[in-house]
Amino acid sequence: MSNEPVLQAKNLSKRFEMEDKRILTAVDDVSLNLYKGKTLGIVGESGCGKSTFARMLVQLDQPSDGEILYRGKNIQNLKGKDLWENRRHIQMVFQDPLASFNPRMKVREIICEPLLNYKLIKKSEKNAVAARYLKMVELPEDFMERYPHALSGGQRQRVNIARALALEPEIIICDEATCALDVSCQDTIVQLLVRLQEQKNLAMGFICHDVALVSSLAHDVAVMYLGNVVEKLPGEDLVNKVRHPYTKALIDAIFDLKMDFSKKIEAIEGETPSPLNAPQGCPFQDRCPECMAICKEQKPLLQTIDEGHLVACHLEVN
Amino acid sequence: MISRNLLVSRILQIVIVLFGVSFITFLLTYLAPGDPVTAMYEAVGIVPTDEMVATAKSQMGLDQPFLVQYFIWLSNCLRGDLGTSFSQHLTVIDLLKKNLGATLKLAFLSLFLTILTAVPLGIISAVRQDKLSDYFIRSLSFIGISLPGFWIGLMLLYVFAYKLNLVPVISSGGGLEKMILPAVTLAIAMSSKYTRQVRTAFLEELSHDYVIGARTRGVSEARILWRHILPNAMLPLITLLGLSLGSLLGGTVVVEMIFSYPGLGKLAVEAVSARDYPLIQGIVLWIALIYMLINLAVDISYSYIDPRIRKKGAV
Amino acid sequence: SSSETETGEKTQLNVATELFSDTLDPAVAWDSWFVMRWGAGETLVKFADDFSFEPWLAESWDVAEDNLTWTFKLQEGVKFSNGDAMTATKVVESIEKLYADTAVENGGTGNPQSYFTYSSITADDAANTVTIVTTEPVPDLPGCMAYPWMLITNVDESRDLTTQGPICTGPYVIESMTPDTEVTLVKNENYWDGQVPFETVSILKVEEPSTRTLALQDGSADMALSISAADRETLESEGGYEISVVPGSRTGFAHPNLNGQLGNDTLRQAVLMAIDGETIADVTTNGSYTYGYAVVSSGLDFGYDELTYKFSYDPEAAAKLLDDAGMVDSDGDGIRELDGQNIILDYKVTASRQMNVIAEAQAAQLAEIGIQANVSITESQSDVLKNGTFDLCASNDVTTPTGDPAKFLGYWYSKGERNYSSYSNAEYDAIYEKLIVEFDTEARKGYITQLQQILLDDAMPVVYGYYNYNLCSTDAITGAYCPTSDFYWVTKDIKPAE
Amino acid sequence: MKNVIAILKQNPKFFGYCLLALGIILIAVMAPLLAPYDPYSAELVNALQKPSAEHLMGTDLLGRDYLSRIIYGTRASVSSALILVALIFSIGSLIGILAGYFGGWLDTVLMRLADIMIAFPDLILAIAIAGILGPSTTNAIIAITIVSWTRYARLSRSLVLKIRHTDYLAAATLTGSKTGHLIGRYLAPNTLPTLIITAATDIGSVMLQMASLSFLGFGAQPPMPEWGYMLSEGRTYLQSAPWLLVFPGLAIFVVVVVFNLLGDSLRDVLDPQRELNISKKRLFGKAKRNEIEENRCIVCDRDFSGGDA
Amino acid sequence: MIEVSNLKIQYANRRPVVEDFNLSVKAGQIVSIVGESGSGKSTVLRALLGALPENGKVTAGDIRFEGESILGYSKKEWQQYRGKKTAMIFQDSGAMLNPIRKIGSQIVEYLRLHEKLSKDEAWEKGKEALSMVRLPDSDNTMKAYPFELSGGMRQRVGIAMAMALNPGLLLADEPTAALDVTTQAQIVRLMLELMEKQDAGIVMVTHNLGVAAYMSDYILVMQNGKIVESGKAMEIVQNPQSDYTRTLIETVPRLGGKRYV
Ligand SMILES: Nc1ncnc2c1ncn2[C@@H]1O[C@H](COP(=O)(O)OP(=O)(O)OP(=O)(O)O)[C@@H](O)[C@H]1O
Ligand SMILES: Nc1ncnc2c1ncn2[C@@H]1O[C@H](COP(=O)(O)OP(=O)(O)OP(=O)(O)O)[C@@H](O)[C@H]1O
Ligand SMILES: [Mg+2]
Ligand SMILES: [Mg+2]
Repeated sequence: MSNEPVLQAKNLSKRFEMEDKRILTAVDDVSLNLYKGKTLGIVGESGCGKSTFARMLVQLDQPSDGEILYRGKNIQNLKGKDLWENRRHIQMVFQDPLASFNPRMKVREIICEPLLNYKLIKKSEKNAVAARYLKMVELPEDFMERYPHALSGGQRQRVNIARALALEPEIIICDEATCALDVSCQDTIVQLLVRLQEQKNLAMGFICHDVALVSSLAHDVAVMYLGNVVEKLPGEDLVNKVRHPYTKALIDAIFDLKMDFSKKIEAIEGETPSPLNAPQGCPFQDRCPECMAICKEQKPLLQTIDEGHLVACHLEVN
Repeated sequence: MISRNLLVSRILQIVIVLFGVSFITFLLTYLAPGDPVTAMYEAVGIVPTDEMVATAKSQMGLDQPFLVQYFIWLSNCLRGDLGTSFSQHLTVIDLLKKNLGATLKLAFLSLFLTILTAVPLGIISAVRQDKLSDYFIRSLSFIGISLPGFWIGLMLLYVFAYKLNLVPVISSGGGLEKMILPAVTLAIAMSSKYTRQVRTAFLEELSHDYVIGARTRGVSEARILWRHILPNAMLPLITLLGLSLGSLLGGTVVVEMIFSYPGLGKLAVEAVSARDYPLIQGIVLWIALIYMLINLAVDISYSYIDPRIRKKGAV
Repeated sequence: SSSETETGEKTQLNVATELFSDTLDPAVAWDSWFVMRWGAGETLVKFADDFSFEPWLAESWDVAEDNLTWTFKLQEGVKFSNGDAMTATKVVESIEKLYADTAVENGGTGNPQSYFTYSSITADDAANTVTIVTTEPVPDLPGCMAYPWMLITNVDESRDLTTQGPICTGPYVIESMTPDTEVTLVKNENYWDGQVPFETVSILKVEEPSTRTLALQDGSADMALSISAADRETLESEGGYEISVVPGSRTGFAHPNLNGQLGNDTLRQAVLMAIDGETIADVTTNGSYTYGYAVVSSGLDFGYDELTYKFSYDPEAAAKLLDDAGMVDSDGDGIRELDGQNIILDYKVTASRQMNVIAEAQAAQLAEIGIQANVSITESQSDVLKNGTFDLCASNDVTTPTGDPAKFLGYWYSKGERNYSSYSNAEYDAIYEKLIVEFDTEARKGYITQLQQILLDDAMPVVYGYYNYNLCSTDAITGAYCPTSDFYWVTKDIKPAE
Repeated sequence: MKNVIAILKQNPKFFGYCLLALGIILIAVMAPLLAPYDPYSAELVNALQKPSAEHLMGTDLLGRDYLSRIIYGTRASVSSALILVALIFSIGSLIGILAGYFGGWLDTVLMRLADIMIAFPDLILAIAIAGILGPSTTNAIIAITIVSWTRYARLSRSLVLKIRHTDYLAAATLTGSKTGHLIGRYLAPNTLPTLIITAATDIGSVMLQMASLSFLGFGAQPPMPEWGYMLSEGRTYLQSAPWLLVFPGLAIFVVVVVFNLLGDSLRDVLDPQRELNISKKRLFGKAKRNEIEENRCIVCDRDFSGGDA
Repeated sequence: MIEVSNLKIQYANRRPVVEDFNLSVKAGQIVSIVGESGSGKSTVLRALLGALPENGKVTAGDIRFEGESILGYSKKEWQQYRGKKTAMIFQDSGAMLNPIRKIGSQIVEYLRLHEKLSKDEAWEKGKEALSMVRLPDSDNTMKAYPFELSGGMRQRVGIAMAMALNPGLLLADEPTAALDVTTQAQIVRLMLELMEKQDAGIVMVTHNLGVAAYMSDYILVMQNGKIVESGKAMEIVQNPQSDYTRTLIETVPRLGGKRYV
């Protein structure tokens, strides 16, 4: 990419210790970058570590290994006031729009809270500020008087976005921000996000398990499997340039309205292994139709195979 | 079926808590005004001279610093010697043993009565939610919860023993008839509470998806109730029953006092009144131990009944 | 139930009592009382209801000229329950063991020693006599020998007295005991003094007075002790009960602490005048006490009728007395002040024998004349007395443990150890010193009367009255009655009704 | 204020119970006006009179008017129960919120302490404390506080832990809210309703506990009119003067019922889940959600002496 | 097989949530119902199973199963009808099983409820059903508890149970909504295979238009309790008539479709 990344995750890992002392590796040595004005999409199945990765990026959790650089500065060990100062640059939109609001706060308080926290506005300005942000996310002004439970899912998600943008962050991470919504609602939210990104030149992380949706808005897409990034490629290449067997399987499993309805659905067999006992070697080995001997022993590394296209697969050794 | 590590760590936890309990009890009695030596002489009807007090104190090690005293007591305790009661001329262990039987009997009888009434009533109440019978049962249990236990006891005594002459007021046999009124008194309060809880547990289970599943599979209502819901609903109740049993075994002070029932609770009140410190210590420690062992037993049994817990190996 | 044979004849006696002992060892505390009350133990001498001495295991006794040497002639043919004969040697062993066990050096109570000490005690088996030489003159030695801990036991060192109890001579033999709960006795097959009426006796501890009443009513107890006056009335009106109430030898009273505010004579007098002792005894305790102002019971022959009392109930006069002495309520909080201090009396009581109720009634009356009394129940009454942490401390004492109240009157002997009031009156001390060495009964009575009068004049102490023992029995049995001495409950004379 | 009125209007049941509870408190406050006699004034000759026109509830042993004593007894019972609940509520909740929020060693220490306190036999510990400190209402309150705070500590801690993992707390942290703000704006308002409901339902049971202690002689002392103690005094007269037992027992019962009802209806008013629950739909739907929640928060650690409160 | 005519359903006495609903399914046909949230899709399914919540009521119209109206069924007939003639697959079939009883025992209970079988026979038949849905180790699965299986496996158990007795009609309420895409594909494939074998009629509710289009013969589009469009799957997808259907189809994100950036 041409410009410098605003946020870099370098070899991030996150391990949880279970009650019975076993180790769960949720994120395993992931390196990804976010650029100004660009969207990084992350796809993968449930439990593959997307949210854990996102929470580390926004400093809600501490990584077990690796570092996070904001504008080249390591921010992962920030504490107290520095951490607080730094927070305003990186914001997040959560998946479940209702769960991410205090049920006892009105929309006005919700939107103004970040600004008040950083003393960017006075209490008396709350109405005006709330109105401005509601307008930005295309909601009528009088919504500021409502409680979150009195909004529809799409409306809530707009408020959620307004809150995340209130601090004018440079980076915004959306963790399955549209998944709880039905398709038409999802569509308008995505349009809104994309427009705001353009307006404010945001760096955006967009996490979702819907490959089609991610491909439609992300400049770059990383595919995660069992805590690992197995493939990373430009969004438009998802249609026809994917190389990793898992990515292929993902794409094959999509039911598309324009698909060939007579075609037999090709589904890979088996279940995703538990991150508690991830296999040695390639994480995808159990389900891979083209599994080789080496895959059971050695973990493939991410390699660049094309401009902006990285794959972690032994098939790609050339 | 539970992992040994977890069992060990639970037992370790019990030991730590017992340690804390004994320390706090010891501290309490240490800080208490009035001194145990005088209390001991008192108990046998002597007003000791200062000299007697001093000698006895040094004999009993009571002139030592607090921590030293505690560790002496603790090491005796670890050797199974809880000391001798000041007021009752028996070793604390003997006294505990003596009162335990009566308490055990009463505890189990009242628990039995409780289950016998609360489970059917609770189920009826849940199944017939918002019907007349539900309101009736709920009102009854509400009344039961709001009545002071000792008052119920006194009234039962008045009505059944005196007015109706159905139960002997006292009996030398120590048999069932002696326990019946105290047990009923305890059971009234407890089953009022449990009826509510059984009802809640059933309602909760009734709202679970597996009930819907069973219905869509054509399983009959009766079968759903007894074979599906009951075992599930028992899970939370077992914990509560364990807790109740724990406190019942710890003695049911008021009821024991009213019915002159020679259990641990009565022993405890007498020990407190007589400032019988070794006995107080013994009782408290003992009850704490029982309480935690029962808790452990509940957890273990829980893990046997609930596969979700068993399979995860959590105790 | 189990108390009847197939022919319907009653074979078990059931007794309900509030008082109980923890052990069966006569050397421990007051536990000997119970061994005796339950019909297991007997002493050489027995009290008649007028506190005269009657022979029991001893046939007769006399004292030598030196006033120190006492000779007891034993009853012939007495056997212990295990069949051993009660010889003079056995009696001596028994007494020696008691003295050894209770010696303070051995960790004992020291109680018998405080009654008398002996320099020698010898047995003459041939003559069947026991000779005791006391270290000091003890005029009431026969009374001391009637005291429960003197019960005669067949000494057997291998026996665990605490749980098995001693081997005695009474009509019943202790079979088992659950401390604080229940004692079972069985017939003594070797009883020396006639037929034993019941096969078994069951004594149950029943703390609640009302439960004891219920037990009588539903027949689960044949006799019960200390039935509340209110319940006695109920029983009486129901009929079918033998209710025996006697003005006992116990006096209920409160020690005033003269080191506190009550050291003020006027205040003490006013306190006495503010209290309507008669109503309290008759109404509040419902006749559990018989009112009297002297420390020794009016029912006993110690000169009550000769005494004069100046502080009878008269609240107006009491108030005036206080007004005149300048003890007025100057700060308007309803409480009078003495030397600028509110008069607040710390009134310690125990809950036994209705003393708490009496104290509360008194407190209510004192409040009327502007004196506050805070009644609190204490379990360690002797601690309170010894440490002087009281203004008034209730006490309920047997005044005549050995036949006359000489020991009891030691409470106000300023050189005595038990002068808890810190009372001091030289005249009193002088007479008291004469009393304790006087052997002549009439002379003793004279001294006792004088001592009482001195106390009355000095407004000492606050007397509640004399506690009436009571024992109620159903018509299933006969012969149960309440002795004045409080020592004998189950006797050979209690029989199933015809 | 408008809110309060609105809430009351929407919940007529709750309003009713509030009035009843207020009535009880009024009786306590206005006891001197309501009581026909001085509750302390003893007319010894009038002892143990049956209920009559002159003395509606009869007289006690010292000839004191029983009705007046019952009326004055409201003071002792209600005030000590309210004080107690306030104490255990504030101490317990504070400890629980701190432990839950800060976690780490603070949590470990506090919760171990709570474990220890829970392992104590509660009524016996209360008796021991009251016995050792000497019997009085204050000491009884201290004793019950010492044994009861754990209930609130555990409850509030679990509530805090639940909230700690919610997205909205994460969002608040992310948007720069500081600890004080989080506790004041998020943790407190979202835990307090449940805690308050629990406290309201607790008033009744605490009252029973106090009465038990007094009944055993470890609480209120004479001549203070207190129902538990009055019962204890009266039980000697079970047969001859049963009214001495009946009236204080009924008084306790009525007050406990009112406060229990108040607590139950408060649950309906404050239930934070209510809006969500109503929208919950289920197949064969039978159970009402808020009823299921009923008790759940009261089913705390253990019950007081096996239910013989 | 099943004929629904002019169905109207009301909860309590509120506005009807389903009105003028018509549906006809023949053996071997799959009919999908799609539409916005709250439009009454699940309500219809429940009505077909005679399992409306207590406050719900069919106030007009008729439901005929094999020619017979099911609305007048007795309790006994309902029990026969549910599970034997019809079966239901849920969004999370695992949750529909008793969490503390083994899967095998619940299958055995179910089979013996509707057919005269010994325990062993039922066990064998249960195993057969499980292997039919390609659960690798059917013996182990029978002995497992629901929580021990992954979402996909549980869904397969649900399908196996639903199909075990060869019901004439299968009702499926969002059978793949809780699953990952790869698992969803597995389940879809499985359902189609089994359909071919057993020749049952299926009524399926789904949010996923792609799945609906791929699987079904007919699609019903619902909005606000009313059918806004119905017809052959292909026609609806390729040539939607109503505006609502059109926006629905347009907004579904597609790989290689519209890009926002
Ligand atoms: N706090 C935690 N403690 C233990 N394990 C955790 C924790 N948080 C997440 N995990 C585990 O880490 C793994 C990755 O979880 P994560 O939430 O990141 O997945 P995800 O990709 O976001 O899944 P989904 O699409 O379902 O949201 C999962 O197996 C999860 O169970
Ligand atoms: N038990 C009930 N009582 C009252 N109204 C109900 C009940 N169950 C459902 N409803 C209402 O009926 C309407 C239809 O609900 P239904 O569940 O059938 O919708 P749906 O199309 O399945 O929605 P979704 O796609 O979200 O599952 C909704 O408005 C819902 O709120
Ligand atoms: Mg996630
Ligand atoms: Mg639905």
